[in-house]
Amino acid sequence: MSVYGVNKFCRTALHDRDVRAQIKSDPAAAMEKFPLTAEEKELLLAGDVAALWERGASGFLLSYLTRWDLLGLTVEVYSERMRGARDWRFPQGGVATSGR
Amino acid sequence: MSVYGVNKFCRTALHDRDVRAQIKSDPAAAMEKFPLTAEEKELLLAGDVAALWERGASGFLLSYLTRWDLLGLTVEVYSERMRGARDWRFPQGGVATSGR
Amino acid sequence: MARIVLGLGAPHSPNLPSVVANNPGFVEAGLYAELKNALEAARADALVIFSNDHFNTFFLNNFPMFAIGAAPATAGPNDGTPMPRYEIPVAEELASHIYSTGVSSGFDLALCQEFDVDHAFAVPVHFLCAHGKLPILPVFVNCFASPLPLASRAHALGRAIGSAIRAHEPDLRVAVMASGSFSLEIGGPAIPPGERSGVPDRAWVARVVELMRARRVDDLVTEATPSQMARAGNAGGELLNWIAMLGAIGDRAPAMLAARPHGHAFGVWRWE
Amino acid sequence: MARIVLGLGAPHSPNLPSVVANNPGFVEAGLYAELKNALEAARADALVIFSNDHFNTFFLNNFPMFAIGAAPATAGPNDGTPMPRYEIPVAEELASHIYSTGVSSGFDLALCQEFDVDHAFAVPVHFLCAHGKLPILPVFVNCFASPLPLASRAHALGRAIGSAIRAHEPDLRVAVMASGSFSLEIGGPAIPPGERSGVPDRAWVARVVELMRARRVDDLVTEATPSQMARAGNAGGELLNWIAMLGAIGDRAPAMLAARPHGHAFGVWRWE
Ligand SMILES: [Fe+3]
Ligand SMILES: [Fe+3]
Repeated sequence: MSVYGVNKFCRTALHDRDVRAQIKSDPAAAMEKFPLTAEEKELLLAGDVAALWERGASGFLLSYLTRWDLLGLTVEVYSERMRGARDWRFPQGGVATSGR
Repeated sequence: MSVYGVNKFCRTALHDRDVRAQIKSDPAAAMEKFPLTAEEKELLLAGDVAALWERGASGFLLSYLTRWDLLGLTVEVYSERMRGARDWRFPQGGVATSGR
Repeated sequence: MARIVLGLGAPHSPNLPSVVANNPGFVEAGLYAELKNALEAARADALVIFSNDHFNTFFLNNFPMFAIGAAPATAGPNDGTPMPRYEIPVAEELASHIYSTGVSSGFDLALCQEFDVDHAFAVPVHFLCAHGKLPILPVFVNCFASPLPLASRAHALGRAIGSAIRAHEPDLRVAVMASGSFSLEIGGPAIPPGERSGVPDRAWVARVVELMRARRVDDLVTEATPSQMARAGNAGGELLNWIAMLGAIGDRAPAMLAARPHGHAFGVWRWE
Repeated sequence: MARIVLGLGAPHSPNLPSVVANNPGFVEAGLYAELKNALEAARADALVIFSNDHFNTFFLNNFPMFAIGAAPATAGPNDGTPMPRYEIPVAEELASHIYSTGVSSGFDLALCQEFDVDHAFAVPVHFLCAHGKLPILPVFVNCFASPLPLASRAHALGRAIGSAIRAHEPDLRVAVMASGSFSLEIGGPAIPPGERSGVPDRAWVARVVELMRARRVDDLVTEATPSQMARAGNAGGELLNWIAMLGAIGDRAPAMLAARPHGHAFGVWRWE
């Protein structure tokens, strides 16, 4: 389901305390509950928020992860990585899907 | 929450097998889970589908109850009662709320 | 560029799969088979289905007027309809294109990136593409939660979706379908004695068929007032799905249009 | 007949309640107090709030473009914002009237008869009507799920809601509010080093304020293109709430409009 799954993962981290705890303790297992591609799981585990953003995931939702330093993402780490995203000047709005 | 609560009660009877079983075994207790007014609870317990419809509840959703003869509503009983609803010729569409 | 190669219309009554399974000679079985043949002959790459949720996919906590399903796949039925359960591929890229184009044309669409479907979509899939190889594109039209969209608005949505399909770059062949009744009351006061549902306005069914046969879609839109649709029963708004489909395919006469005594009809629009 | 007696605009930053609690002399505290005074002076019977969910009330499985909250009450925040939790009465009857009128005017609104709200509504309630005696009427505008509604469409929605209010029979005094930023990036590539959010386009904030002060709403609608709003950050679309509010109150100059360095502003429109 791609991109949507990443967004759902981040949103659930905010709304479901059990899922959040599992992301802390066993992130790979937590991801099994979401419709993520193998690549998305790898990028999430690596905390590569720029690459996820480039594929269409929401920066707003990704940055929830910093609220609990999930997946190693402190605000400092997050900011440095996200600022490294490529080709991001003035992105405009189609629907973010697997195809984006 | 009125009317909305009646619609939600009927919809949940279809979608949640546990709630459905409780409506069979202890309808008054099952109703406590829904935002129903005292009058709505009484009318539901009495199976007075015409009065509920007159207050704005959906006939389509109410008639789910006949699928399991809930609240004494066989198709025959339901049909006879609903056909007795008053002032129903060509109802037109505002939002069905407590105020309707 | 993509183009629309076929229009279809059919009912989605939840008892149809089991009735047809038990009575293969049932008239509805033959009519659905005719539509299936037309769809296969059209070699469609995707099937847009205008249909309506019955409070199963959505509820009144967030009930959309028009919603586009733009996910890789869907599944259904989600409402206990006695029939096989299907995993159904969705034409996600086309759906996203239609969604974006619709929004930029001033339609206030809801976006559904994860959803299942009830009998309104599962029954057509059962009869037309149970093989699971044809991606569908669900367009949800509110035909049940009062107030319904105006017929003129449903028609304009269909026109906008037709334009969006024709502006889609990939060279796809797209079939467009409507599903729903013209007159049907389910559980409301207009049901017949001893029954849960009935057809309160057969004259309206005949009139709808007459106008469609005569290509008088503008008159159909004008005559399909909120009060006329309400008079046709609490599922009478399902006509809006057909009106939207006719907006998408444009001004054409049906190659086949057969009304049935149950308040619905089967139709094929073909021009190639 | 009901009438609109006041327009307001303010941010809803989730840190504001705690910041103000700890620093009562904070500028934002004074500005919100000024709005509260204006609201009390206007003796409003209901407060329409144009604001936007942040994927808390809704998600992408069914994300509405525009939704009307028509329930007896709501509650919030539902997103863990550090602030008191409120039970908030909703002007259900007016909301239902606005919903029906909007649909019959060709707006494809989603209907929400049971919902809670996130900081986008809870923060304004905290500062303006925490006493719980003023019913609100939430109008959800999609400012986050791409693609956003066109500025012209948001403005037209506001106009339609303004007309609907003025056509509502009960003799109500209605205040109308917008909440949101003009330029704000949260978690996207335009954030500053070491931060989670920032203001990427201060020139645009100044331009928005200039156009509002000059009553040049049509120019604002024209200049608030999808690319300009994207340049203003991934929360830059929250300007749409203000554009809708201006549609509702009509062509008026603000009595007060104060831009803040955080990409947002406070405003009061008053004419009595
Ligand atoms: Fe149906
Ligand atoms: Fe916001």
